[in-house]
Parts: sequence; structure tokens; C-alpha cells
Amino acid sequence: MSNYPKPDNETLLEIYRTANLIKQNDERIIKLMMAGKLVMPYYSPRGQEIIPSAVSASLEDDDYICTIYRGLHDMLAKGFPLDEMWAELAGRETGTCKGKGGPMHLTCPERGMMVTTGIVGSSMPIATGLGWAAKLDGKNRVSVANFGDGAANIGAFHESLNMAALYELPVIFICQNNRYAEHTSFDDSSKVETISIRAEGYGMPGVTVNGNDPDEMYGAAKVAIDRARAGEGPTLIEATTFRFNGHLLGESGAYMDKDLYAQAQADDPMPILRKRLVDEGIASEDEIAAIEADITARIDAAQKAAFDAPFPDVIELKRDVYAEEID
Amino acid sequence: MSNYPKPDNETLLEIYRTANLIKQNDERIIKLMMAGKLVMPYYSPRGQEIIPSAVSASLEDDDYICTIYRGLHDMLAKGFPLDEMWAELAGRETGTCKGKGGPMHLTCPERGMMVTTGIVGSSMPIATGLGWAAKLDGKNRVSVANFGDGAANIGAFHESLNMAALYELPVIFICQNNRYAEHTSFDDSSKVETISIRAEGYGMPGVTVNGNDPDEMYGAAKVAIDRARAGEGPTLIEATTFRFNGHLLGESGAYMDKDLYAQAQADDPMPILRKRLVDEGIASEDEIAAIEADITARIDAAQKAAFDAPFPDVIELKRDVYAEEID
Amino acid sequence: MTDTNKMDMIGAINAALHDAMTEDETVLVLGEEVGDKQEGGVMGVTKGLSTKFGTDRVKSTPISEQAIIGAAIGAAVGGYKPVAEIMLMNFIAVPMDMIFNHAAKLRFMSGGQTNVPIVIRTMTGSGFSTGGQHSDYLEAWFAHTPGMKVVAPSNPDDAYGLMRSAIDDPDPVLFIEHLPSYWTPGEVTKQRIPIGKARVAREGTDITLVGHSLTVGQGLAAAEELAKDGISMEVIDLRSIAPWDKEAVLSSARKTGRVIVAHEAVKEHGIGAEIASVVNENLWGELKGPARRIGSAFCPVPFSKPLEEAFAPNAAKIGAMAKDMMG
Amino acid sequence: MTDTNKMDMIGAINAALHDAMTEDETVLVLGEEVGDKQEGGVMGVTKGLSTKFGTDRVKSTPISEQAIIGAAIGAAVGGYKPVAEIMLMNFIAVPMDMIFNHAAKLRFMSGGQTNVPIVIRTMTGSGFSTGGQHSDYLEAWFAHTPGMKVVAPSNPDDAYGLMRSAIDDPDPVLFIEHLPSYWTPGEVTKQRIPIGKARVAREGTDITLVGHSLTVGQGLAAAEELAKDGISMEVIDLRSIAPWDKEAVLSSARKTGRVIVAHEAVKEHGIGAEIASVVNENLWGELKGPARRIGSAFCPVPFSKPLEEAFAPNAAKIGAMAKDMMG
Ligand SMILES: Cc1ncc(C[n+]2csc(CCOP(=O)(O)OP(=O)(O)O)c2C)c(N)n1
Ligand SMILES: Cc1ncc(C[n+]2csc(CCOP(=O)(O)OP(=O)(O)O)c2C)c(N)n1
Ligand SMILES: [Mg+2]
Ligand SMILES: [Mg+2]
Repeated sequence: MSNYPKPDNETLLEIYRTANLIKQNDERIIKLMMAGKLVMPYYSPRGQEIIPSAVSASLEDDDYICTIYRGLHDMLAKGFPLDEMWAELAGRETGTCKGKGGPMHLTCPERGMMVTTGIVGSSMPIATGLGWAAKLDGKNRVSVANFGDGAANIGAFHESLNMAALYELPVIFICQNNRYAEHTSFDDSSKVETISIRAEGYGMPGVTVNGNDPDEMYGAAKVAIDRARAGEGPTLIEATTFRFNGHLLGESGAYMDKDLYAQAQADDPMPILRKRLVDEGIASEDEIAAIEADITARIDAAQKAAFDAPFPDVIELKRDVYAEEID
Repeated sequence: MSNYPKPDNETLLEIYRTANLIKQNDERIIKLMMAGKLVMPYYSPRGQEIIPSAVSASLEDDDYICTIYRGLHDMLAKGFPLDEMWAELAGRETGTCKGKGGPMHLTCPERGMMVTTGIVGSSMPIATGLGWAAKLDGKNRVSVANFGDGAANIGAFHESLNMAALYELPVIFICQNNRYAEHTSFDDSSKVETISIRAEGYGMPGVTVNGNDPDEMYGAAKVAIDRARAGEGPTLIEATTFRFNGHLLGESGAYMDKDLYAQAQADDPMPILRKRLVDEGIASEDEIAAIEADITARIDAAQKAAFDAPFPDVIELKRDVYAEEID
Repeated sequence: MTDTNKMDMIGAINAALHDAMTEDETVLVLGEEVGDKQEGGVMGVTKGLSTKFGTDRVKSTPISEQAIIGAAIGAAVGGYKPVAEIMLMNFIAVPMDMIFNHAAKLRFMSGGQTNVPIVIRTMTGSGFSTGGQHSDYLEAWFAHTPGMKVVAPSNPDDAYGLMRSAIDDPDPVLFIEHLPSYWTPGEVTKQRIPIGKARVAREGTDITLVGHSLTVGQGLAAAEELAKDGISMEVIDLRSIAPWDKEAVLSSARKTGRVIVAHEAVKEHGIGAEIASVVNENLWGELKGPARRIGSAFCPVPFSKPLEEAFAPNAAKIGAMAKDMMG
Repeated sequence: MTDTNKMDMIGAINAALHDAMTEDETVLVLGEEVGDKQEGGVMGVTKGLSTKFGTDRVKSTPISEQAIIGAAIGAAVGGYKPVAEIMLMNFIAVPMDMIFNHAAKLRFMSGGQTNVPIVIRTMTGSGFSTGGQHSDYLEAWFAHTPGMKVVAPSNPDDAYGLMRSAIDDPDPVLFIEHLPSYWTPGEVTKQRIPIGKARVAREGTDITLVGHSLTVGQGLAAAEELAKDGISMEVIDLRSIAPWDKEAVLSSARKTGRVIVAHEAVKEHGIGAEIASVVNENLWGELKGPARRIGSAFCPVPFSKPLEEAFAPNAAKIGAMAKDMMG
């Protein structure tokens, strides 16, 4: 890991900017949900911000990603437009999916955000196919599959990794190991200590890194992405992390190991990175505050525009089922 | 592997007896199919006889096995009654499944032969469940899942091995790696050189042995079966072998690597074991010939009884769909 | 377990599992999150079971739907009666092979030598803004599958009684739980409800509404309204979808001469088509018009509230069709 | 490719794939055994494609049905038009999640931003003694799935034309190949056949037979026999099952006043139920009796020849029902 390329100061600041957008966005959603203004199932990515922020530092707009219900962080890091996202969460016709998809199916092909799925494991086979498309295009594009630790035990994981390795597809499999799958702890779902150990069984490189550490996460992702772009095939990255708001917003969290939870809270990557930026002189407190204020303003605007927009008309039930409208 | 327990002479002779039954049975089926007297899809196990013969030496009647369309060898080694088997192949009402199942679904619970499936990979999850039942029973029974090299790339493999390891179930996963899945070579289906390497990814022991060598196969199976009986959990055994009659009887075999095929023929385990029995003085040529003649007679009888029996009545379409007959 | 007979659906199913496991130690439970360490199921349906009956009989599983159903099938073939949970009905597409090709067919294919006494519990139902992959009704797939039984209680008493019968049943039963009805309380008599028998939820003379799950309550509400206009609607709660109670439906249809079948699954190729066809085939000449059907719109379940509401059947749609049929 | 227009179904589908791949380089092919190294498909349907178009565009896959469909979906979302093979229709239960929750829904859930222009080829049909897991017809599952289209050619000309239209189609199309018809030759005009349009295979005035795949030929044979008794049966070949040609069926039904829908899938909850219901709903008062249905017996496909024959529909059953309806 010491060999990993390190993010430069500018990149580190960019990682923070992205991660802060994710964090503030999450906090705003929760606030509105608590106030009864947003009604939806919500799987908060709070605590996992660094992973996609560090990964995306090496991605281009036209690289592909697929993610899951717990994927707002992945999407925002990929550049998902805030306005369309908020309008979608609010179920409005101006939403990126015209209000038809909702939080679990946010999609934005212009930013390479191709598929969001609510079915555990299903991001992987589809990202494999996007990797095939990318390879055929011959433009050195890559495809990223995000999924959780729980998803690593489902059949689709196995088939996808084997196929991607066999065809040497430019796919980066990012297992965000947040120690829990719903209420099931990582230890109760498998005998193994890391998911990355499975990579060898497909003949692909596999690493476990601290996903909350921007250096490690950036480095591992960059190596994998470069490898994929160079036509050398897929990589499995297990990024360890923690989800601070449990599985589904509103749950009790009683199933969680208290010590593990307390430790994770103490290791919250957001204040750590913020402090580091200041300590290392990468940005001043004022500069960071300005960045954060700017993000707040963007979220304000997106939120307002979303709630001002109309709901979709019921005719939409007949549209987008097929290319042609149903009569 | 040198640490493996070795079969004693009696066991070795028993392995030969079983393997010869499998071989003669296969040859008879092919003869009748060529003559148009048996009509069915047939997946010959010729070449793979040693594997189940050596495994079954350590199994009891009430141990469970699940196998696949290419499974006559596994079943005969487990003690499947010849008469009912032949009657089933001939589609007669005296068949073990009353003629309803046919070659791909032969079942004989009295001999622990619980499920035969035509769906690649599906023997594994079910054998896992039988392992759970065996563990609950508390009688040190084990459950064997037979499957092919091709099946090792399907999702059910992954889920089953992970679950069996997690619950420490008494399951022995036997991957009969005959180098081909239909017309796809092992090398074209995965980047890895052995299937057994995947065991580590589930936290269970995995070994690759020469399935055609009775010593190795017996030893590896005995260790795994003893381990399972002792409550220490599952094992993945990859048994290398070759299928001499291709995937489906009647195919051209043109897809097969000629050198590989020639080498496999030269390594045919049946004459090798036969010669060894004589060379090592375990049985005389006459004794072996008598064993073989006895088997021939048993097959003759089973075949005759099968073809003398009546076909099932069409009322059977309404029976065994549910416990109660459909009206 | 509480002694009072007033329970909601969650409590009723929990009580049924509790009672069955107490009376018969071959009854097992498995699925994601079902153990008490995981809070006894995402909705608490299995609460208390692992504590009381132990984690050998109550297995909280990895996210491995194929292995869950496979393990249930294996344990069933090995003499147990597993109740497997597939958390949401949409996820049942994942282990579809295990259900369709194995659970439903093993009895027939083995000529009655084996059988698969499993219950597959699953929940579904739109109304919680969960979008396209979390609230489909797929009962028609299973009703089209010989070997499967399907039940769908609309109230706690039926939930208890049908669960007990499903567990008793020697064949695989899909048990559909309507999520939005989980918290509606009702009297629970703890009587078994025979599979295949419908219930007249309200008597009437002008028109027959055949429903299950959601549409029973909607039918009752519609009947209440129609009564004000002097239209007397009989409401039949199917309770069992496969087999369904032809006698009850036909005798009501004979009386009223008008039939509406309503279900939350999309109308096209839903179970309403079969029921309407049977009604038309049997009562031609006695009916005042063709049996008609109400189902959800022919599209995936939409996220945005106004669309989700327009998507599903409701009392008003039933009432309007009834009036239309009364001429 | 041969120049003559006389082809069997295998040749026609092969020609359609060949022509589509030649004209449009985004057309891809994937599935088990589809490459020439593997002999171009188990029945040779994809023969020559990998040699001509290369193994980047024609991927012979591991046995990984979820990854096959997932990869097809991903490549489709990435701008390609993959034709994926699921060898036999029973195996389609394995990737059911990929088809039902993803391929069929992505267009709608993304609000039309993405679409999934894939074709899923699969073969089926009883008659070859392959038993319970190799010859089911499951078209009703997919017709019940908003977002899917389903076609099922009964002859080489339709096979070519429907395949070309299916590949052109911007939405997922399930393409059902009737195995026992593979070798029946016919004239191939190489015209596209529009999806959703039926064909009058034989004109008649007394009764309408609606069929597809197997039952078209049976209907024609039955019509020939009925003609001897002075009964004139019109035979409609649906060609497309979803969407199906309501206009064609209703206008024939209006003319004859009597309708039989025949399919090889089991009768109960088959597509005949939907078609019969629509006919009855629309033509009440014009019909001479209710639309009726013929399907296979309600059981898994049996192995034994006499049972397999009794299981499926045939010309005699169609003829007998027609006579019965003529009174
Ligand atoms: C096939 C399937 N099974 C079960 C579920 C229900 N479910 C939703 S999220 C989840 C846990 C997933 O855990 P993990 O993969 O670790 O991702 P995380 O939520 O922790 O990010 C489960 C079981 C599902 N959506 N899909
Ligand atoms: C899910 C599924 N996919 C495809 C098939 C078709 N098929 C039957 S056997 C076979 C090859 C299996 O190869 P392997 O697992 O190596 O077993 P072997 O036949 O060599 O014993 C395939 C692809 C199937 N039966 N089930
Ligand atoms: Mg997790
Ligand atoms: Mg093989």
C-alpha cells in the first residue's frame, strides 16, 4: 500500500469538497424526512463519503458507474446534478427519472451514472456488461460497480467477477464493507475475514483498504482504474467503512455492536479530513467554510426548485414502459 | 496428500467392483441407445467411475447425496438399485420414479440418493440443506454434493459454499472437473487453474486431487467425510477426471482438444486399476472376471425386467403433483 | 406470546410460527434477518423464535436467496418443515430456479418418493413509495406452476390459520404477506384455515367481487358505498390462490350473475384472467355479462405518490366498475 | 450464408443474426456455447458468427446465467444491442431477477433515460423425453411483466423476420424457439415481421384457433381434419405474445363467434386465460359461447413417452374441442 500513488493537495481538497457535499446533502434529506416533507425509504451513506469521493478523483465524466439503494454518495461524487436529484427525491416531474424511479433508481447517463438498483448484488452483472461496452468502444473508459459487504455473498457477485476476469473487462468492483448488511453483521454472514480474499478465486487482484482514509482509497482506486484503462482487466477493492445512520433511516440500531459503533463514530472521516486540510495548510478554515457555505447554497436552491415543481401527470404510467406510449 | 489414509486391499477391490458396475452399465445403455431401444438424453459418466466409487467407500447407506444429469456413476456407487434404475430409464411404471423422472431425475431416498437435477449448479444449495438436516438429526450423517467444473462458475456454487461454511454443515462438495462443460473447455470458462482455490474465499478447506487415482480420491474423500462427521464442517474437493463420451451421447466431439483426449484415453482409470489389482495380488484375473460376469448378469436381469414392465397409465399426470391426486 | 386474541398480522404470523415450532420440532425457520440478534426480521415477524428455539432451528442467513430456498428444499427432503423467508416478493425472482424447477417439481419427478414441505414467506404491496423493485405482486407466476400452492391472507385470523395449514401441508406453499396490512388488528381464533377454501367476506346478491390481500378491504369499502346506491355486492376473499376455490366463486357468480376479479398485480395475465375464464366457461348463459378484471396499471410500480396511487386498484375503481356492470 | 431461400428454423435464425451483425456493428451475441470453438451453439444456431465477427462481439460464456443477462443489460445500456442466449427456457428461472427487475424496468425507472434493447433467445418444447426441467413453456411470466416483449415464431420465415424486428426493437424481447420445429424447412423471404402483428395461417368461418409455436401446426392439422366434417376453422398464428394482436384475434372471433386458444404451457394461468378474457370482455353477445383454452396438463413435463404425449396439446385435442363447440 505504501506504493500507492498519493493524492496531491488539490485532489485532497476536491475529495473533501465532494465528501462534504455528500454529507450536507444527507443531513438535509434527513432533516426534511424528520419534518415529514420527504417521504421515501432512505438508506443514508453518512460515514461512507470518502470512498466515492476518492474513487471519483480518477474517473472521467464518461466512465460508467452502477450503484445501489445506498448510493447517493456514489452518485454525487460522479457529478449527479443536484437539482434533478432533489426533484426526483421529491417525486416531481422535473426529477431525473420524472419522479418514476425515486431514490433507489436514480439515473443520469450524462454523468455515467447508468443504473441504480434496489436488488442486492445486481449492480455487478450490469456493471460487467458496461465494462464490455466500454472495452468495445475502445476509448479506455472504465466501469465501476459499487456494492456492500452483504452483496458479496450472493451469486451475482461470483458470476460477475468470474466473467469480468475471464474477459479482462475494465471493471472496478468496489465492495463498501460497512460491517453490516441490514441488521446482520459481517461476521455473521461469512467465515472469511476479508471479501478481497475472494479475488484470487477469479484470477484478479483484490485488496482491502481503509475506505475512510483518502490516501489509501485514492491510491487503491487509481491503481485499479489505471489498470482497467490499460486493458489489464478488473480489480476487486474492499473498502472498509461504517454507516452511521444504520440500514434504513428510522431504525433503532439496537442490533449494532456498541463498541464498534462508538469506535466508528470516533473515526468519523469527515472531521478528520477537515482537520487535516487545515493542519497541513492545504486550505484555511475560512476557505473550507466558504466551500461548505457554497454547497449549502446549492442544496438550498436544489431543494427549493424541487418542491416548487409539479408532480408528474398520471399519463406517465403509460410512458417509458416501452419506447412507444401504451394506448 | 501423502498423509491421506490409503484404501486397504478389500476396499480397493470394492472400488473396482463399483467402478466396473458403472462402466458396464454405461456400456449397456449406450448399446441399447444405439439400437434405438432406449430413447433419452444421455450424459455418459464413462471415465469418471473412480470418483464416486472411491468416495462411497466412506459413505453409509443413510448418508445423503445429490447429483446431476451426469450422475449414474454417483448413484450406482451409492447403491442405487439396478432394477428400478433400468425401469426408470425405460420409462416404465416400475421405475424408481414411476417413469416420470427419467435419467435426469433418478431418486432413491432409501439409499440416500435424494435429488438428481438437470439444472447446472442446483445440486449444491439442496445438498447444503440436506447437510443442515443431517446436522439437526445429530446422527453424524453427511451430505455430498456432486457437480461439474462448469457448475463452479454459477451463483449457486458461491452461495452454497459460503452458507455451508458459515453453519459448519457436514457437506462434501465434489467438483468433478472433467475439463469440459458441454463444449466449453475449463480454460475458457475461468481464469483460475483450479476450482479448489476458491475454498479459501469461504473459509473452508479445498483440495485438488486426481479423481482417477483411487488412492488419492479415497484419501481426500475420507478426510473430508470424517471431518464432516466430526462436526468440523464442509470441504471442497476438486477431482480431476475426463469424460470419454463427450457431453451428450451422439455428439461429434470435434470441439475437444485432440491431445488432451488422447492422453485421457491413455490414462483410462479402469484398465489401470484392474491391472493393479492383479499386479499387486489383490485379486486374480479369474476372480476379477467372476466379479465382472456377476455384474453383467445383474445388468441383464435388470434390463430384461425393465423392458418387460408396463408403461405408466396417463392417470399418473394427475398424481404426485401434490400429495393429493388432482381431480 | 400474548394471550389476548386481538393481534395484528405480524403478531398472528409470529404466533403461528411460534405454535408450530412448539408443537413440532421439525419446523424450522430461515431467511435474512430472522434471528433475534438481527431483531427478529425486518418487520419483527420472526421475533423471539431464535431465542426460544435456538439458532440451529432458526437460521439468520447471508444474503443468498438461492441458498436459502435450496437449503429449505434440502432440509425438507431430509424430513424437516422449513419456513423460509424471501424478504420481499420482488427478490423471489432471484431463487426462481430453486422454486420453479426444484421445490415445485421434486415430488412429481421422483414419482412421489420425495416431497418438499416448505413454506416460503414473502411480503409485498405498494403504498410506501418504495418504487419499482419492492412491491410487485407475482402470484400468477406461481399459480401457473404445477406443484406450488399459494395463499394470501387479508387479515390476522386468516394469516394465523393459513400459516398453520401451510406448515402442515406436505407440498411447497408460497405465503404472501401484504405489507400495508401488517398493522391492522383483528381477532385471532387460532383455527387452521384449509388451503383452497375461500371465505364470503360480505354477502350480496347483485354482483360478486373476488379479491385477496389488499383488494378484499377495498371490495368491502366499495360494497359499503354501493349499498347506498342500492347495489348489493358480495365480497369473496380467496385466501388461497392456488388452488383457488372454484366452487365458492362459481356459486356466488351463479347467484349474482356478475363477477369482478380484483388484484394488485398488473391486470394483464394476472390471476383474474384465469378466474374470469373459468367463470365464463362454466356459467355461460347464466351470467349477465362477462366476468371482468381490475388490476394495477401495466407498468412497473412508480415512485412518485400521485403515480403510485393511480397505479393500484382502489375501492373507487371497484365501485365504478360495479356500477358500470349494473348498467 | 447460403443464398437459397429454403431454410430450416436454425438456418433462418442464424441468417437473421448474421445479417443483423453485418449491418449493425453494435449487435452482439453472448451465451453458453455460442462460439465456433464450441461448435456455434448446442443446435448450431450461432454457427459462424464468432469466426466472422470475432470473439469481442460474440462471447461464449461460462455457465453464469445471471451474468449473461446482466452483461447483456449493461452492454445495452452502454449503447449496444446484445442477443443473449439462455439455452433452454427452464434455465431462464435462474436469471429471472435480471430480466424481471432490471431489463424490463430500467426504461421506466429511469424515466426513459436508459433503455435495454436486448433480445433473449431461448428454446423449449416437449417431445424429446428430456423430462421435467428441460421443456417448459413460460411465456405467461413474461407477458405478465410490463416492459417485456415476447415473440414465438412457428416457422422459418417468421423466425427470420421476428428476430430482425426483435434486434431492432429498443426494448427487451424474449425470443422463444420451439425446439421440435428447428429442422422443419420453409421459404424465408427475409422480410421483417412487425412485433405485435398476428398472421392468419388459414382462413375459416366457423371457429377461430389462436396458437403460437407448436400449436399453429397442430391447429392447421386439426383444421384439415375438421374440414372433412364441414367445419371451417380459422387458424391464427400469434407470432407475438406480448404485445399480442388484439385486433386480429377479435376480428376473427367476431367473424366465427367461437374461439379456442391453444398453447403448450400448462393451461391454468397460461396466456390463453388473458386472451380468452379479452375476447369474452369485448365480444359478449357476439360469441356463440365462451372462448375456451387448451394447454398442457397441470403437472411438470413427464419423462415416459406415453405420459409426455398425453401431457401436451395435439391436433386431436384441438379438433375434439372444436367439434364440441360446434355442438
Ligand atoms: C436480492 C435481495 N435480497 C435482499 C434484499 C433486502 N436488502 C436490502 S439492503 C440489504 C442489505 C445489504 O447489505 P450490504 O450489501 O452490506 O449493503 P449496505 O446496505 O450495507 O450498503 C438487504 C438484505 C434486497 N434488496 N435484495
Ligand atoms: C442453469 C443451467 N444452464 C445451462 C444448462 C445446460 N447445460 C447442461 S450440462 C452443461 C454443462 C455442465 O458442465 P459441468 O458442470 O462441467 O458438468 P459435466 O457435464 O461436465 O459433468 C450445461 C451448460 C443447464 N442444464 N443449467
Ligand atoms: Mg453493508
Ligand atoms: Mg465438466
